[in-house]
Amino acid sequence: MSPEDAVASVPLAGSRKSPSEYVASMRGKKVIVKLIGGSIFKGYLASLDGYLNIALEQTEEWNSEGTGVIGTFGDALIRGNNVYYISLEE
Amino acid sequence: MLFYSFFKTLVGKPVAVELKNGVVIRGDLTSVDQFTNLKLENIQVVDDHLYPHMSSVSSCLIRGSVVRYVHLRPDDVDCDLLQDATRREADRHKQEAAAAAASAAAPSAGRA
Amino acid sequence: MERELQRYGPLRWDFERGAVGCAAGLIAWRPVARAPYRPQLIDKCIGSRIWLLLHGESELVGTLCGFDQHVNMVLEDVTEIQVNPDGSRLQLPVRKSMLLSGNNIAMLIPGGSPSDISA
Amino acid sequence: MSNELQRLVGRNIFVMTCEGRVLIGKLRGVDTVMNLTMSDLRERLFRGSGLPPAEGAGETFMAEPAAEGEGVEEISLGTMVVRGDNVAVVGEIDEDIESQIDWSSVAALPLPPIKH
Amino acid sequence: MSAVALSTSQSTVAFNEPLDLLTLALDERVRIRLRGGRELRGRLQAYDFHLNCILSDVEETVTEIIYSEEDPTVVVSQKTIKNSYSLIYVRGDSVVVVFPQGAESEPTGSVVADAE
Repeated sequence: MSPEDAVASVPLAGSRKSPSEYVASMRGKKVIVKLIGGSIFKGYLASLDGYLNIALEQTEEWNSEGTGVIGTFGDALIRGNNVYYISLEE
Repeated sequence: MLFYSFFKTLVGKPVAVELKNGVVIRGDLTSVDQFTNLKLENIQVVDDHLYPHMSSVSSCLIRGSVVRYVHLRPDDVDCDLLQDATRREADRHKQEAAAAAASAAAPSAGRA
Repeated sequence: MERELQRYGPLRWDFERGAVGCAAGLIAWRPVARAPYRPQLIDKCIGSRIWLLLHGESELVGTLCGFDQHVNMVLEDVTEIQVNPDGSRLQLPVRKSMLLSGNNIAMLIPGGSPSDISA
Repeated sequence: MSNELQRLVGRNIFVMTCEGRVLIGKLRGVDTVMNLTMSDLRERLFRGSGLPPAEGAGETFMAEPAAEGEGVEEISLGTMVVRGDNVAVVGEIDEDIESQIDWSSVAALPLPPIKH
Repeated sequence: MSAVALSTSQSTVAFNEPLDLLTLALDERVRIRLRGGRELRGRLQAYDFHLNCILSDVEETVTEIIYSEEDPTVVVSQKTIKNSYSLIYVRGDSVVVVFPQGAESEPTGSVVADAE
């Protein structure tokens, strides 16, 4: 990690919830990951790194409308550059 | 750096590089750099009746970022060695990250 | 970091551009001595509704909770609008909270979208 | 790797860009990010119809004359800098082979663009 | 490099980092989804943090979906091409998702248990 990144890890002034805090609260919870291509993966968030690479467990792939499951997988590793958003499944 | 070293071991061996536009260029690997730009000699484009564009080109440098696959001959590659190297690289990468995190955490401890 | 810099001998700092120079000329572009990146416009939006135009024909409206130096954003009560090629707009289910990758953000408009009901 | 390209300075080179364009010209200079300064730059437009070639592979494309309006057209662009980001392949042209090819009789589809 | 300090240091031992999933998948069969409707199944021999990979005994499936010209949401036809390769290097930037197949049956880490 470079000095820049160390500085950046301090939450910005005024932030009520920085991305790093939010991610910490998502660990182990069921999340929805939407990819740039439109596909949606749901699963338990095993881990996540600074590039937004995401490891999921008990993964399900949903169609882009979010109406049905296309396939189920065990673990999945999503490359961060394809991630559009990560959201908590309510 | 793992794949840079890996490709260095393949120098002199024939490979086929598939670009992200589907063109496959076959040739002998002559050099590679840290961006995995690949230099091939005695090249021939697979499907050259479809892609005669490079028929007068004898050797070429392929930008690493436009590569989709590199097709390799299994005889040229020691897979066990490769797996070991991968584990070592992963370990090294982890240690570096941990060290960086530790050194970054130390001066900013007061702010946390 | 200091050790890293000592290697280069007497330094001349260009705080404006975040560049570091020495007798040998410009040696680094990394803005090592700069204050953390705090875009004031985004900072002012925290806690209020914003409208985001993204790459690839989609838009988001939500309440901004926080962001980092890559403009990854934490948003709440987010409506995603998919803009179809024929111009029609499809509203997707509301998400309570999300972490949006900063990678796809093209434009941020404070105040929410004109069609945003919850604004 | 720019050493490899430095070696080609002053020679005729082939450049495939990320859009799938084919550029030919004399390399004048190169830098670390693969920006290329080229003089006597020509773009080769491939205007084939996509119909299958008359016969088989190999050299037939040279023997079979291209249909009217389908041969390669060259456009002169003068001196230009090709930005490194857009460079996909840089090739060294074998002048012997090059002089044997009558490009105006070669019909081929343009190269597909590189999709990242 | 765009490393964010998103990952927290107090995470569990099993999976500090997403890429640890691949350490376990070495020498196991994996399924890799790539951009452009490509999917690979093969044995993972090597990878790095860009997700550049080397796979052996690979089966590639390319799914091409052709959309209607009037309405780009309507699928006109879909064709699947299968190829197999003995050993390939895959550039990481086209990787979208990796599914380790070997680790599927065994429980991996205590993350789920912690949450409940």
